[in-house]
Amino acid sequence: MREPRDYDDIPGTYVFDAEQYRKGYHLNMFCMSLNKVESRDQFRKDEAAYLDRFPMTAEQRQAVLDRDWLQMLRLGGNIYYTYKIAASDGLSFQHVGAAMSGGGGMSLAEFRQMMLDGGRPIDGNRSRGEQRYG
Amino acid sequence: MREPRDYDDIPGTYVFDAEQYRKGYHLNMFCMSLNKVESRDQFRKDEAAYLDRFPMTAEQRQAVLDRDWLQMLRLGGNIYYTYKIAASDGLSFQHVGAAMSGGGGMSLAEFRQMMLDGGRPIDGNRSRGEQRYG
Amino acid sequence: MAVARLMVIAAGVNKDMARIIAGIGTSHIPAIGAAVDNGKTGEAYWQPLMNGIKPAREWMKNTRPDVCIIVYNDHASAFSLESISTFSIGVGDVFPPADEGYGPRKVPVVEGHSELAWHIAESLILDEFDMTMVNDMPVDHGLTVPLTIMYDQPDAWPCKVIPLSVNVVQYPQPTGNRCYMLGKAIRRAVESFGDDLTVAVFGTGGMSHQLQGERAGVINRDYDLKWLDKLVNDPESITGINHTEYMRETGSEGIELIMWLIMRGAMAANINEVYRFDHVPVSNTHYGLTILENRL
Amino acid sequence: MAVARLMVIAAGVNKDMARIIAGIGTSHIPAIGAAVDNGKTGEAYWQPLMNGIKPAREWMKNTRPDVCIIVYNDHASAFSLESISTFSIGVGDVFPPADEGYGPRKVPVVEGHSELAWHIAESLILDEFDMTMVNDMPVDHGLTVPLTIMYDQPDAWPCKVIPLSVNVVQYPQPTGNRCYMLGKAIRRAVESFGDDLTVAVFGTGGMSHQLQGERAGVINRDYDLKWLDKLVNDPESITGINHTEYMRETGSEGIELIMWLIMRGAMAANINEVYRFDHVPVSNTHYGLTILENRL
Ligand SMILES: [Fe+3]
Ligand SMILES: [Fe+3]
Repeated sequence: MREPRDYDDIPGTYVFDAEQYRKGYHLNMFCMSLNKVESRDQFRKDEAAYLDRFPMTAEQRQAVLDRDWLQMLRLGGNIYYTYKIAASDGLSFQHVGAAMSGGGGMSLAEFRQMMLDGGRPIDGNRSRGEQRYG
Repeated sequence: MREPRDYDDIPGTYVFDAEQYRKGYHLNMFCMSLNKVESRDQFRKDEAAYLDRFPMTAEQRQAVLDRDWLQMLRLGGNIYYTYKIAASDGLSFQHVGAAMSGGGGMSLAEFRQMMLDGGRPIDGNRSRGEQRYG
Repeated sequence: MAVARLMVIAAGVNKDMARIIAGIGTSHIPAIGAAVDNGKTGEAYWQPLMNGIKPAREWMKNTRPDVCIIVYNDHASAFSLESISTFSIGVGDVFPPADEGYGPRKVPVVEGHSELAWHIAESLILDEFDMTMVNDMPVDHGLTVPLTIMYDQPDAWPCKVIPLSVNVVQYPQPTGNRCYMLGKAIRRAVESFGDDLTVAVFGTGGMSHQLQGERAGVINRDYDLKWLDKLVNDPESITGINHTEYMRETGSEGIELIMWLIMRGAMAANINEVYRFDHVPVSNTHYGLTILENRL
Repeated sequence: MAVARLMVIAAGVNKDMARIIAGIGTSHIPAIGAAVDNGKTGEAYWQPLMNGIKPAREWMKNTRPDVCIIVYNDHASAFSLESISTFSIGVGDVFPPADEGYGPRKVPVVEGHSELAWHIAESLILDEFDMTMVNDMPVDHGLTVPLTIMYDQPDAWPCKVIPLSVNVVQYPQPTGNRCYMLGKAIRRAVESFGDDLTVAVFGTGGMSHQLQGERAGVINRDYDLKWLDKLVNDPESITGINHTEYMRETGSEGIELIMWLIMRGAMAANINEVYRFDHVPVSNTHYGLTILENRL
């Protein structure tokens, strides 16, 4: 259905386009609800019950319960939305970035050190044809 | 403060511009609340108490209680918003149009007949320099 | 088969792509919806209008577009002064009828075409139109009355609908030229969608009317009809009409006519006006209706 | 007196009108706000950044614009997928700090300049930009962190603020060219406002960063610095960079840099870059800061 896009070639990157928007709508709107402190409290108290309020797919629901950040992106999550779950857990963007790194994840310390060393290098990470996540 | 506009010359017309927007914000947002059936019920039950929820000016509040449609426009009301009060009263746009006509108002029957006769003539009503409301 | 395909392409239409086949201009007066919903169309008052729209309904039965892009304005129903967007496109799957202060109309729910709507939104933004994409919104008489006019009272609307809402309530409205250019960009967007769909574009609102103030009820039928002639035959001659002229000549709410320019912009340069009807009064307005077909 | 006035006009500035005196480009990383709010700026990690922004704070104390137009993006705080506007301008009197999922920042409420904001909105729409006007909205780190960077921790922000929110989260974002053109239109709008006000324009976000996916943490400092040189000296050479290039070279969130093009468009062709600072890392990003002054 979807036409190929030139950004499909960027490795390890989930461009939040119309397809992702449509796929992830309810997942992201659940995340949005966590902007309210009462909602965060209710979510923390009983995650499963809270998630029942949102018409997500079973896969999306499981990814939230598992805090599987990459899986959430695959299922239409947007990082600014899904990060609200992490924030509610007391995690920083560096925790989440570390967990997603390279697919298998890195430790927080490794990720921090990579950033201190200048960040993940762009060379080797521009396109799927290159070596990935380098 | 406000620069003169070329539309200021159109007679009997309240252009809903930025100045009107700012003046009428809370009046119009009260009207907007009447889109909900529960709000309409509460407004009908005790108009004064319901109006207390909105930070309107005393003049705006009185204009609502008086159903003074022209005064509401002068105080920043927009007709699509203020009409919701009329709709809640069971009145049509023709009732409201008749009440505002020429400043002093006409009867509903007169207004209807004017419309059946082709509407208020444009000739004489283009600018304040011409004879007004003709 | 290959030859037939080639001929179609030569005529400027690619049958594998979506294409705009018609444009409809119509007022969207709420009283029409109320008359139909409450079974009052038999009354003498409504006879001229009902007779006038009958041929349009016939035409619609024969034409049956798959998708209608309905250019309309929200009247303090889905949107309020909290946030006013110049151009909004409905990208959701479903749009319920709005409660406008007297309960929602008892008409079918409006079904969207999310995929085409997103395709259009993307194309418009890359074409440098600054769109707002809206997923969840109720739709008011501005959108549902034109459906009633063209389809009467079906159990379900026979087309998918893409709502395109224009700010015409808050000054300043977009310019006529901007509206016309948006129409042209919509045409480019539709024609680059790779599904075999027929699309009609509605421009709604107008014609002359003023609901507010001491001048309420003003009607300028002569101006409207001259404007409509130009819309059909020489649209670029009217894209420069400014806000004050619309408000002065056609009443403060007559400026809704700029939405017909979006419809016209989405059509070809040369079109056939296959039907026209107008009538004074419908409620406080001059009712107008035109049907345009792209000339092949 | 009359002679002095004439000289000012000859230099292209009318002292009775509002005028843009400076442009500021800065990242708006939420971790900076958290470090300042929680008293952690003494930590070694924050020293390079705190030292780097000190001269900018000095410059701000000397410059004291009356109004700051802050071009930023909302990160699922005030706006959600329900409605995504390409360009929104805050026309209200007051904008509270947003709860982004961990409680609102304890910073002063942001005071708007409703009259100037409306003047700009009107001018932009008549200039054929399709704006959304927003009265009530909270503002998130995208807007409040740049204020913290430039003003530290005052009891009240020393300027009025006009929030200008750009969609950079949902593809497709506006094009770089459209952003640059919006900046130019903002300049025309400000310079036609008949009050003696000095205005600074902030372009915020960037520089290279990617928060998501297997490639999270990617940084391309070389690209950023070359891009910044061009932004200062030859902005039209970079207005054509497309979305894919930004995402590929600067990370999926690096595309926020298009907001700096709005700031640059609002400045004169010839400007002085009076300060620049950059540092890797701040959180997961390349922090960048530039201060531009219109050359008289
Ligand atoms: Fe209308
Ligand atoms: Fe950001």
